[in-house]
Amino acid sequence: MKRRDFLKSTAALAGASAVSAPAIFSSAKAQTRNETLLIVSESGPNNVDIHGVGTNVPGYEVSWNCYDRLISHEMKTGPSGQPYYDKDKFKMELADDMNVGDMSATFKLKKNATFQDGTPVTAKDVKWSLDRAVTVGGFPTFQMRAGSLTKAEQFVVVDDNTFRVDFAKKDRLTIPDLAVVVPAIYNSELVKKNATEKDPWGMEYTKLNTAGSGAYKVTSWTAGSEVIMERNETWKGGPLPKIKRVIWRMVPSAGNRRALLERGDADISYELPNKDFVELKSAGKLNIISTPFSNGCQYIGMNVKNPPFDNPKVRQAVAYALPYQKIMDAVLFGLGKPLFGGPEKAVEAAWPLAHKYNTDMAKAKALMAEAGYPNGFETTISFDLGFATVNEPLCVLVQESLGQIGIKCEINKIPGANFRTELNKKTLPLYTNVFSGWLDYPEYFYIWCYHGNNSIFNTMGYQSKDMDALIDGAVTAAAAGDKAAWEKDVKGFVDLAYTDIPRIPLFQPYSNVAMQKNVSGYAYWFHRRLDYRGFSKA
Amino acid sequence: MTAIPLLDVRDLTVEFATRRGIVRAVQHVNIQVAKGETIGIVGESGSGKSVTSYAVLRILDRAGKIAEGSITFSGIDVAAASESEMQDLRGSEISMIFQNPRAALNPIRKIGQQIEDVLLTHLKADARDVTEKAVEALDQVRIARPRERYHAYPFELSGGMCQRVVIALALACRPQLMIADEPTTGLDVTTQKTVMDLITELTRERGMSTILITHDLGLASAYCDRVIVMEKGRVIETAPSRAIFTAPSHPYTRKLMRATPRPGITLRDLLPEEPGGPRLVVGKEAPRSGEPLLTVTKLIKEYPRKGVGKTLATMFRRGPAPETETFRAVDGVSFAVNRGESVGLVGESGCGKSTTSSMVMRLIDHTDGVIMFDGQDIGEIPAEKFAKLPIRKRIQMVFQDPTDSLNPRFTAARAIADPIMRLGDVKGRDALRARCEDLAKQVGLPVELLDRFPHQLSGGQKARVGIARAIALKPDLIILDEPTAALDVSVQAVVLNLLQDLKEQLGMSYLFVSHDLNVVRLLCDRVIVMRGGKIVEEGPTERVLFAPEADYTKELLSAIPHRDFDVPAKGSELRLAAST
Amino acid sequence: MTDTPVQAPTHGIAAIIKHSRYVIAENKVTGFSFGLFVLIVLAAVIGPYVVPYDPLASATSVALKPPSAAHWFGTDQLGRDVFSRVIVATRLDFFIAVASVALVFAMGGLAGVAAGFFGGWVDRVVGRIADTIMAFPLFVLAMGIVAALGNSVQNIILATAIVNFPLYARIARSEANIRRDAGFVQAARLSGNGDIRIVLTQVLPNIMPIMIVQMSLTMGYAILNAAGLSFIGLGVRPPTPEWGIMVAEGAAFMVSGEWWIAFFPGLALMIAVFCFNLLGDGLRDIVDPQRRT
Amino acid sequence: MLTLIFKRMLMAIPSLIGVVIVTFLLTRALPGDPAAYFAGPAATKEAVEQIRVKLGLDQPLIVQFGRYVTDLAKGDLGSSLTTGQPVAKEIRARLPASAELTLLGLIVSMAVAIPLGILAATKPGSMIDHACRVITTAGVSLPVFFTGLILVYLFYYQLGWAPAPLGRLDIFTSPPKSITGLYLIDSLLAGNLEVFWASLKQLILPALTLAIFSLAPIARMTRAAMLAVLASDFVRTARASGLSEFTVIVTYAFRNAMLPVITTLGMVFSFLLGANVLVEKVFAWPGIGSFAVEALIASDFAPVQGFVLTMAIMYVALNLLIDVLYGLIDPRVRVEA
Repeated sequence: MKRRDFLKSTAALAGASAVSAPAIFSSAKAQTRNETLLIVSESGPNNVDIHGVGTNVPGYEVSWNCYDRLISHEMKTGPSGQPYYDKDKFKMELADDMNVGDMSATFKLKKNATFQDGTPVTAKDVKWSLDRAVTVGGFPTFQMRAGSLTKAEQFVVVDDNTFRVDFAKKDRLTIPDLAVVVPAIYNSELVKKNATEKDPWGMEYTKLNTAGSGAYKVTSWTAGSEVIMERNETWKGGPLPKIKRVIWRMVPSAGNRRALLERGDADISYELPNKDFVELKSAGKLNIISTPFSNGCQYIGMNVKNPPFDNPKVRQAVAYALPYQKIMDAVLFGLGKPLFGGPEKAVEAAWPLAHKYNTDMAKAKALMAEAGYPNGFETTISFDLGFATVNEPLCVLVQESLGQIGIKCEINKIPGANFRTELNKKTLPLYTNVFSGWLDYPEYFYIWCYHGNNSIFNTMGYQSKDMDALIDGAVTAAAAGDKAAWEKDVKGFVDLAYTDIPRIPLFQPYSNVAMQKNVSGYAYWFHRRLDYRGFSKA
Repeated sequence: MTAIPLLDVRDLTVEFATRRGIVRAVQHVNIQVAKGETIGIVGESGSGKSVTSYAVLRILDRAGKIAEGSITFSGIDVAAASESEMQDLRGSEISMIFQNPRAALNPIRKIGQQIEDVLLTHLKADARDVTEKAVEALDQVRIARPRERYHAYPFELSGGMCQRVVIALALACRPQLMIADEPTTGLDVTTQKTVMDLITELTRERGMSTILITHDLGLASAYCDRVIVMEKGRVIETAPSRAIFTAPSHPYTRKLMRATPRPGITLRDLLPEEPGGPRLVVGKEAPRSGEPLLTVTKLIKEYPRKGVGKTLATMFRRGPAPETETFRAVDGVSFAVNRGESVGLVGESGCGKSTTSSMVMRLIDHTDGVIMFDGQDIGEIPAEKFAKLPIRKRIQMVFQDPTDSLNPRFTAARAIADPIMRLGDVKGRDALRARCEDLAKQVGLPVELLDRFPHQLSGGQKARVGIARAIALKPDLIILDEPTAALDVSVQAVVLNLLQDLKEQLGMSYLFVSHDLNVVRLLCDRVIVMRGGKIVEEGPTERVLFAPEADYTKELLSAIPHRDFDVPAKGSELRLAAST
Repeated sequence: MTDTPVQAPTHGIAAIIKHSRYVIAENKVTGFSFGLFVLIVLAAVIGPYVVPYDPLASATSVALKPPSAAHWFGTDQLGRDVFSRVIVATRLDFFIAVASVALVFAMGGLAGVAAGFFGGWVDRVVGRIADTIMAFPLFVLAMGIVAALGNSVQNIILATAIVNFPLYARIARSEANIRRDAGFVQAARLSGNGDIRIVLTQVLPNIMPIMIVQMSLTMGYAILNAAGLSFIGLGVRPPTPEWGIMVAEGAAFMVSGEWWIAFFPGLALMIAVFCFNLLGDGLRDIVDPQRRT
Repeated sequence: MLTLIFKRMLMAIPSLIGVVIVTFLLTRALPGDPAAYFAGPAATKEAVEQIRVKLGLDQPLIVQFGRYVTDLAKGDLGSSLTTGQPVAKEIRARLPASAELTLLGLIVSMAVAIPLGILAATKPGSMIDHACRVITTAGVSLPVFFTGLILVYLFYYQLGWAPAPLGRLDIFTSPPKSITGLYLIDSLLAGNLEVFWASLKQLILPALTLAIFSLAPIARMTRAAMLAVLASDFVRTARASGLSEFTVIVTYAFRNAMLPVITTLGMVFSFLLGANVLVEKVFAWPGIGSFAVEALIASDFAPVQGFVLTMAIMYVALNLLIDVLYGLIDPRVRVEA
């Protein structure tokens, strides 16, 4: 309150002669505030096109809100009562109707849908967009492949208003993959106009400009400091959103972000240290919503190709030596779902599941001795500096615990941009990371993280014929709709992963969002970014 | 002096707070200056003469304060006056000129403006006519084209010209008293005389009183009515100029007088009378007829006029290149020094005498010419190599500033031992120490001082260390580069005698570089006078000094203020009469 | 210059002590900084043996506790004792400061002396190197070096030294240049000393006092530099206690009220830098009273 | 004077070349692989290699350097990986923010430090002198990020006197029409006092942080220079001529003392540009300093190179400016040229 008075008095002093009625001015301001959502986060997009080369995660958020897809997901109620996307139920976005056949799916487009520049959305645009996704390479092509969408021939324009996707093979991930962020629909004419010979897909243009039919459009973007998005008044993908204007500011200091929230200057923020969320929650001034990451976990990975972690006994020893509860308490402040101390065997076909290990130094030491390392060894534990708030204290605790069984580790901080590169070399002996998949299916996670087919997220270099067989079995069973076989295989590969233990899950992180009490409409999405379309301010 | 004096200093004591506690720089000093009188305050460094004058103007350093006594200036109690009263007094009633005139002027302000500042402060002019009056003030000190010079900055003027500006500044408001603190120190001999004459003339014209502060008895005798001699903060003698020189009453005055080099005396006359009589009778004998030890032929030294910047600038300049890109500091000098001979190399600053000596010393390389030393062309050996050759030890040097020439981190013994360790044949610690002690005894340095560092030695002691170092290798030739310029006269007298004694004992030759003809005369057999890099006159000392042939030599000689030392100045007698 | 006898001299260490005592007595602030310096050295030397807790041992049950009798400076996120960590960190920070200053003295000081004494191409080369370094924003250069070479204590020391190179080179150069033509250097030449010997025995010892003053002042800067690097994540590796990294870690807790985690290391950092700066001033008073700034 | 400027510019060229080479080598030595970054997380080895060839990173260093220099000559500083923007554009957009902050910091610091230094010099050894020394030393002993954090905590979070540390303007004020890029000046030019106040309020804390850090060098240099000048002969002459204390200190002493102070200002500015990096991080200031830090951490070559080069050019320009100022004050320099 004091601050307000202070501001008012200085403003009055400054503008006494210039502004005749400061009161009116303030109320005008207040009104805009009600329709403006101010988001603060640590980092912002580097590219507003998800198809772009090296587009970062904040870029996904812009794409999600500024582009439409053919289909999206319905909402259900999540674990803590918040809206939560329903992975099994689809909702039409640009499509008016979806007809899934045996080896193809046919979509009718919404007749009145237009792009933000007023041109109508046609099947041609849809094909061009999906062709682009499977052709440009990099992340979009990779993500499309997850749903067995690999070739431009799979996308067929039936007529201006009808579009068909042919399946390459039976894959239960094909339809869900059309509802992720990547298969966004672009205004092909507009982009082509801005394409060059060297850049046939107009990537340079879409890097800086939005060319979609989505609910919002980027009106101003200062890289690294601010993105301003305005509502698309002619959006047809759903009911017109309440929020007219979204201002997204990058505030690198977490302390400042918290202060901004607490003082009521920012409406919403989702990148805060866990401790701040816990305290903000208990203070009760803000709405805090925490949701466990779907299909994801933070884990300790070990390189199984090289000694000493090629020895499963050593890996098990590590699994027994980790300070799980300490991490839950001191690092996460309870904001995480434990994935340790579970039953011996998987009791349900789901993922993530808690493993059987828990802190037991005696067992760990015994296993070390059995493995032939009674005096331990030296190694390095690496983490991504970009997530130092969690990773650093976590590694310090791990380092301390492993020290007790003779494993001396040096902590190696790797800057965010290099972490992926380092991981992909598959040589880091010991590291911590988070992996989560957009498509919430156990076999999806396992294909990427455990399959011996040199999968890129199998950063442990883990190879096991049994594992490969179980994963392949589950995929086939799912496509065929054989639930029992699928369940058996899923339980099988989870048990195997926990016996061989190349990576030790620690916990399922929470996706935390803090917002002012007058802000409502937050929904959890698989991509864990904000969907502005549901928000409103009282 | 029946009238109330213009300035009456009574029982003045000035104290300074220093690290060693309270130091009394001036103790119980009494000085009276009558209207129109010129008095001289004479003393060696540390005598308190300058402090006294600062006290009169109350411009002492922060650490100093007037502890006792009174200063009355035309009825105003200076010690008790307020700061604003003092500001009114300074520059307007009492003004002061300082030594080193260039430093005494604000380097970044036009000289005209500096005069204006004073005029405006004392309301002697207003904004409309201030420039006119400043120009007038410059004109009065005989500055040609004053209107142009008004816009000059101090660095654009010569030292003499700067001193004129300082005088103009001091006289601008027509004060009643002017204090001149060593006004000619730092100026060339010829300029010194012009400046002193100007001061005398202008102050007499205006009927002003003047206090001339100087270390130079000759100067005081030539220009003052009365002389006050100070030593260690006390006035030890006050007398009319003539009286003080004809019948000095205080032993210190007598010592000071004797020590002042002047025509018609020998080196030994400089020393105080000793009960036991002179230690060694050294006559001024005819030049020894030794064969030449050093022969310098057509020596030339050129310097590039400017550094890299200049060449860069010329690279981009269009049109013909400037005529000369080099500057000749020494331009075809030829002379010889015989064995056992002392040769004086005399000239004003910038005449090339130091450059010549450095080349002979083989500290710098010459551009052209021949330097033959004992039959060997040492000019051919690059200076860098020369340092390590055995011949190095045969040519040594005594430096101008004894403080600067001793490494502050070396003890006296270490300084003396350094050449012996490098080039000498004495080996072993004890032998080395013994040799140092011998040398110390030879130069009259108490052996117990050998372990002191330079800052713990007095000026004379440091000079002795420097001399001991120079003779340590028993050289054939020593170059004396103004060895006494930084010393007080009484110390100078002792050092000059020491040098003469050593020369006799060790049979060395001297090349004595100096600007002071009187000193050269005492020590040298022959004199070479240089100007602008060239030799203007050369010959036996007596001949050159008493029957100079070159106009420049004549000019130099006439500029020495104490030429007719023992004869009271006519003018001063007249002035004395007028003031009583 | 008079020939009056100088008062009885004192020699060597006794003189220095006497002089130092005078300076300390005269300037309370310097005396205070000398006291602080002794404390810092003490903490660096015996700190790790006397602290109440293991600075690395976590105790999550007492995490984030405010200062109390058991934990004077409170505890951090992992329940480590902030007091113990602050004290133990002294050694590393002090080491970084001393090592970087020694290194830059060896590089910059010698290069500068050579440049000032020999002039010519040596001077030009050293001058160019110094100019080039100066044209960088210094902190960013330090960051760049550490980022490129990896964040280890050695590289932090190296980076700090390189960044300070121009300063040392310049001071040493101008000091050597003044003395290049000094009488005593000429005299040494006449005594048959070669250039190298002259530099080592005549010039270098005389510019040491100025350099030591500079070293004391730069020690403070070295600590700040290391702390700044830690703050942006380029400092020493966790969990090693180091003031900068502790402030950086604690910064996030400031807003939530756990001020002690950042505050005490920050305070220690400030006191140490403050002490080195004042000490430099004080040393300057001893070495060279005229030059005090 | 012009010759002097020209000469200085010529002399700066070798340093700039040095900066270009050192920066190039340093950035190549940064860990991380831009090819792998561009190829994305899911890329195969072959894909990474393809991109490497496309980016020219497979060429020998000397060839890469040649290409970099050619691009540089065309004014092309490359594009940032993390923000995806051309570096030249980023720097153009961000430089005014940093410049405004640094300059204001310097001005605030000078406004405090110079009078403090003069005061200390006129009363050496007094309480004021000691206080000046202790305060300025304390200022320079505080790490800037720490000062910044404490100021934000105190004045924004606890007391609420300062606005949110959210960059150059609060969210609901739009920036003035860009003329100089400095909001304070642009808003005044536009006659928009409200924006002026808004941007001033945002500037106060970060500028203060910088000012606290830079008090010491300026105050100390002022003090030392004033002490030296006050002890000089011409000040004694001025005093002996009865000039008032004010004239002596301001017209005579201070103008002369300004010469070394101006030289110091150049150093301080360079010093502040470094400190700026940390301050911008704390205050979410959209300047080039924070931009460079992020880029460096992310091994993002182009912005780092562009930033360092910009800084080096600014440093050279600043030194030129100082030379010019010096020449304006000191007639001796003008003649030398």
